Amino acid sequence: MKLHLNVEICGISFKNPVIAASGTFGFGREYARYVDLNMLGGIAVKGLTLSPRKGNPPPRIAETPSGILNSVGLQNPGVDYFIEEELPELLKYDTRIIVNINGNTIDEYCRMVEKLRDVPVHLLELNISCPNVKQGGMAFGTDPNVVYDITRSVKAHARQPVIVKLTPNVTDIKEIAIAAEKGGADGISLINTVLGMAIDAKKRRPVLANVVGGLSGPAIKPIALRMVWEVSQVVSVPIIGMGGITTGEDVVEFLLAGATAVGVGTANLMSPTACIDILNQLEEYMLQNGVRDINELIGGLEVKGGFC
Amino acid sequence: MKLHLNVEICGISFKNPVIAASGTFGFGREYARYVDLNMLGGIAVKGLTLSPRKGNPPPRIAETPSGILNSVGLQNPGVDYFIEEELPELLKYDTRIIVNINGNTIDEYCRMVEKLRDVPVHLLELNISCPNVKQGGMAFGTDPNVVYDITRSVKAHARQPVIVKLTPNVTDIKEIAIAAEKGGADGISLINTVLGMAIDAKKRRPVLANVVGGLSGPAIKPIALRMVWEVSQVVSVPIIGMGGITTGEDVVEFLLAGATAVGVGTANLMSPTACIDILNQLEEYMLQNGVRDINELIGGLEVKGGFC
Amino acid sequence: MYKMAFISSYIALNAHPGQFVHIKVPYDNSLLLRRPISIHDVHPQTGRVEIAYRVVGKGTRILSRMNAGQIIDVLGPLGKGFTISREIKSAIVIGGGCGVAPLKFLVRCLKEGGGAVTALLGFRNREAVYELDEFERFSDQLFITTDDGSLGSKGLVTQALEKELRKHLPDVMFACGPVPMLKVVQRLAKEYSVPCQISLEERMGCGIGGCLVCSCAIRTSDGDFEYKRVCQDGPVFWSQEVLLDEAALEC
Amino acid sequence: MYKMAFISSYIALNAHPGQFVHIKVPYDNSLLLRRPISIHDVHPQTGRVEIAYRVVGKGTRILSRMNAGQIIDVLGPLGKGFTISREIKSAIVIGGGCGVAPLKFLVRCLKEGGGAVTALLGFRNREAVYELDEFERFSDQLFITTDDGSLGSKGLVTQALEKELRKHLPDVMFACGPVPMLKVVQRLAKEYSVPCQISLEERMGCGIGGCLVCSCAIRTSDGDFEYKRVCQDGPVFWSQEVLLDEAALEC
Ligand SMILES: Cc1cc2nc3c(=O)[nH]c(=O)nc-3n(C[C@H](O)[C@H](O)[C@H](O)COP(=O)(O)OP(=O)(O)OC[C@H]3O[C@@H](n4cnc5c(N)ncnc54)[C@H](O)[C@@H]3O)c2cc1C
Ligand SMILES: Cc1cc2nc3c(=O)[nH]c(=O)nc-3n(C[C@H](O)[C@H](O)[C@H](O)COP(=O)(O)OP(=O)(O)OC[C@H]3O[C@@H](n4cnc5c(N)ncnc54)[C@H](O)[C@@H]3O)c2cc1C
Ligand SMILES: Cc1cc2nc3c(=O)[nH]c(=O)nc-3n(C[C@H](O)[C@H](O)[C@H](O)COP(=O)(O)O)c2cc1C
Ligand SMILES: Cc1cc2nc3c(=O)[nH]c(=O)nc-3n(C[C@H](O)[C@H](O)[C@H](O)COP(=O)(O)O)c2cc1C
Ligand code: FES
Ligand code: FES
Repeated sequence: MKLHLNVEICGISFKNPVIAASGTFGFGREYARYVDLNMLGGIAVKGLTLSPRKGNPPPRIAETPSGILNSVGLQNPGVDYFIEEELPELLKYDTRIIVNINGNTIDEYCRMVEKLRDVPVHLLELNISCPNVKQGGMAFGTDPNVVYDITRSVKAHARQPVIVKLTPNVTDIKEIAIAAEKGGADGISLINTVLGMAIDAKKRRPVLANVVGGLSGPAIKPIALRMVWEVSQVVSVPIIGMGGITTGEDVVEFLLAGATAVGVGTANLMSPTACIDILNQLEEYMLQNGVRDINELIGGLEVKGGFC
Repeated sequence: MKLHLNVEICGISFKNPVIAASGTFGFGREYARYVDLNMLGGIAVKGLTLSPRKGNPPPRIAETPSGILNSVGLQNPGVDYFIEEELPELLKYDTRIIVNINGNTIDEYCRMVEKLRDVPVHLLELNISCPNVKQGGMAFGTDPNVVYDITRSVKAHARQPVIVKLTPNVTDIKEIAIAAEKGGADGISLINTVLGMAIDAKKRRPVLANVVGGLSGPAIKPIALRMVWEVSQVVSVPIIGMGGITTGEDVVEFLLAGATAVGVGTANLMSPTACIDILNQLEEYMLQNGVRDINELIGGLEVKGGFC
Repeated sequence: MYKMAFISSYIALNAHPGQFVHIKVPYDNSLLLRRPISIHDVHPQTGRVEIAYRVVGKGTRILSRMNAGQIIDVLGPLGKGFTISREIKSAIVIGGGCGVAPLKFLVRCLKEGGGAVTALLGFRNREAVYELDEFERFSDQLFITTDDGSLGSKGLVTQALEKELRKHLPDVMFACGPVPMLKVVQRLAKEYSVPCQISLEERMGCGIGGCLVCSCAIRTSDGDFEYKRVCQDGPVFWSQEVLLDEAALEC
Repeated sequence: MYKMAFISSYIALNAHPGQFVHIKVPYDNSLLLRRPISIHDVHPQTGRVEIAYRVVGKGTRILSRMNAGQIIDVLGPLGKGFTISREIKSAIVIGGGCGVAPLKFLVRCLKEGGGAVTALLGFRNREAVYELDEFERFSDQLFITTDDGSLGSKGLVTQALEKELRKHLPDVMFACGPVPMLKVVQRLAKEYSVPCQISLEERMGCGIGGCLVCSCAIRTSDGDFEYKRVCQDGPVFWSQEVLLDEAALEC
């Protein structure tokens, strides 16, 4: 059986729905020894800011039951460096490039988007959900009015389609997703990490130097699935679903819940070949379950009851 | 070394800080074969409503990585039955009894509290955070104004101290906790379950008949710890912390974060002796770390940096 | 099917047919819930307890890879098993697939109690059949059906049951298997007015009646229904009480 | 300390002293992160790779309970190891506690390269000492210190280092151990103007430079610092580059 894995997001064709999630895959280069980058649906690069950022002090990672907490704090070399030094490397591969952009102010987002206007990247991912920075980040992503404003402003400057990346740390994710769509978002990605904390009982200290961090990995998969499903009921733009994906079946679950493509994050830290392993398992699932075209799965959840 | 495990919540003395969490310990009776109930700090009984409730259709439980989802939907025999049939049994034991109350309307809460006025239970736990019911429940717990109103109204009718149980499914837990405290809450318990979903990839259906459910267990511990810590920074009433506690060290972590006592929920489903095992491990920790009085640990987290 | 035995004098001495044990999955701490598995048989003298199970997911896979001598955390015996007594002169026992597992213990006890036992066991195919000799030993009549006819007669076990009921009516029937099978058994029990006990499956938490997640719908006298606990009030119920449409259809 | 060996021709052939492997904790799927463990030594002919580690938490405990013949998922060799060459005529190697683990491989290579090696190893007590014969075999001089004097001289390994430096200055120093030890080594290297390489530890995610969680503070030419990756830019750095106060003090 010939499998069709191709999906389309905002008019851009992805050879398969598996995208390496931002912050867990460097600029791709770091993984090239382990993964044929040409096999990936796409790569979301490490979150960029207008100027280089040092990031937070170590320790920046803690292990929690079936999860991890990170507090990297957007360490990155800045958007100019990315365009000049990293992008040329990435462009050697036949995969879709998603640029994850972060600002302290709406103006910063817009200036970054300006810089990226004439650069051959495929999608812009507006990160308004980083829990590890003092300014901007998650604070933007929790207020529907701000989400609307920021999306609208960025869209006015952007040439590439704009995906808005949502934080799960909100009372009503639907409201936020609707605000992004109204603001002109071409797509929505979710979820970013859940704000959490780990404590060392013996030392009586937080494990992370930054005290709190972002929870990711399989532990949050049920939260992510619920939010993808909720959002898919209220928006019509495509969704990139993520949160705890480590197997091919996990991908299927997100597609059934309404995602058109998925992000794989923490799994890359567990094993550098994770994206490829997951892709293989996805094909295995399709073969075993007679799914010829992956698009059959998108939004294919059969829901009978439920009050939500 | 003689260990002092006694803690005080709202003027009521608990022989130790380990409380069986509501909904996971029946009415105590079910566990009496496995646990000497006299050894527990307290028992929070299954959530009660004014009239008996059938609950949701099965399946009501799903397993997720280091967590479980439940959608029991507050099945219970009603507050009158509890007072007449269950409470007399419970009163045979020397432990603190916490009655978890749930209403569809503020009036229902008040009427239940009226019924409990002259009944010898120690604390009332106002559950405004159940994710598994259509009316009331979590919907109450996500709006600070409603939290304030409901707490105030209930307090006007209550004779026993009132603990307000918060849902983690909010943007800002501090704001909700402050509203409860302003409304007159004598204490705060958190967290209830996180709204989540599980999907069966093969059957293309939700695992739970109710589609969504509440996530509990170790997976949510980092979220719970963060929220307990955040709330402890802004309120002065005592906190009962819970979410994913399965070991004595977990208890220590919650106390360090600012809780005065803890709830043990999902662990009871993993093993009926969980509360006692945890208590033993807690004593072991105290012995090994030279902690004579458990109260030394409460709020004892040493925080240097962190921006939150 | 995998068969596994462990030593627990407590369980071996106290178990009744139809009861189950609740097994903690070893090693993998990401799996929190115990797995309910019926007691296949016990040897009170040696403390040996047997279970028989199919590998369907992560938990049973890990169990199936355990080696002799390893330690396992088992809670039990749990639940309300089959109601049996020496008054039972003749019984029909119906099992489908891995629903056959608890019936070995039942059939042995019925036999030891002096009753005449007809066992009707249905399987997908020849490969799925197990413990035939054991059932032969303890039942007076044994009929096997397979979906594909690769062993015994081709067809459903409920067809064999109807044939049998047309021939003679037993004092009582006992059934364990998938819900569609139980539904037919339930209907036949009613049509032929034979008292019938069925064993249900539902996803479980505590296994001891405390968490209310393992519900099945049971008729109430006012024509309505209430949710009872499979783990504590069951897993065995009188068939006329159970609303099988409300029950999960997944098992 | 536990010593463990596994077979990987790839790692055995490609590893340099100071590099590490990143080990997936087997069985328990609730533990997501790999554990970084230094390469203790390799045998390129047989493909044998050795590690030596202390049990500090869940992951190392599970590793320590593995049996011969079981399979393990190992990523490596990773990181930038010690910079060594045949030009090195004399070297001092300083190890503290489980920081001794990577030094065996280093000392052997230095020796095989023809250098004179003085090894200074510090331990808590007699029980914590390990691999003495191996170090004796490959170093020209070996000094042991223990905190309680139960073996070798009583005191800190850095006191032995200062004594040694007063006697003669080596071409280069290599150190691995707890941060307080490294701080003293760093100061002494500066005072005595001896080039010095130190191996750092930090909590890791990917281990291959992609996630930026394993940061250590490295001086920049403008007097400021930047966070570099212990997994990829290290774990070995020139001591004068490293800002140890910014590094985690927990190890
Ligand atoms: C009272 C009772 C007795 C049983 N006796 C037997 C027996 O003797 N032999 C046998 O092969 N099977 C039996 N089952 C079914 C057995 O419990 C499941 O096959 C098993 O739990 C699957 O676990 P898993 O980890 O392999 O599957 P997974 O699908 O990974 O399990 C995920 C979760 O769903 C639960 N689950 C999945 N399927 C079932 C099911 N059919 N019933 C209840 N829970 C389920 C698991 O317990 C676990 O909590 C019995 C079930 C019940 C309720
Ligand atoms: C490059 C490098 C080489 C190392 N080489 C050795 C060695 O040869 N022998 C040895 O005994 N130890 C070594 N360590 C330390 C070793 O990695 C930790 O002791 C181990 O990860 C603890 O795991 P755990 O599950 O037992 O502890 P837990 O405390 O349960 O681990 C929880 C998490 O914290 C991390 N962690 C805990 N302590 C450390 C630490 N000191 N350094 C880095 N991460 C830590 C774990 O990897 C895990 O992600 C090395 C560390 C690094 C960075
Ligand atoms: C170490 C780490 C760094 C991350 N950095 C970023 C980032 O720079 N920008 C961003 O939008 N998301 C970032 N994320 C979030 C992930 O892209 C993803 O949304 C989240 O981790 C959930 O997916 P997962 O469970 O598969 O990891 C980061 C996550 C991790 C674990
Ligand atoms: C099966 C189940 C039923 C629950 N029922 C209730 C309830 O009736 N009232 C309530 O306030 N919380 C209820 N909870 C929430 C728990 O009391 C607790 O807040 C939550 O599970 C987090 O703690 P844990 O991770 O230790 O389980 C229930 C949880 C579970 C798992
Ligand atoms: S499994 Fe808890 S009540 Fe049945
Ligand atoms: S551990 Fe990922 S960059 Fe070092």
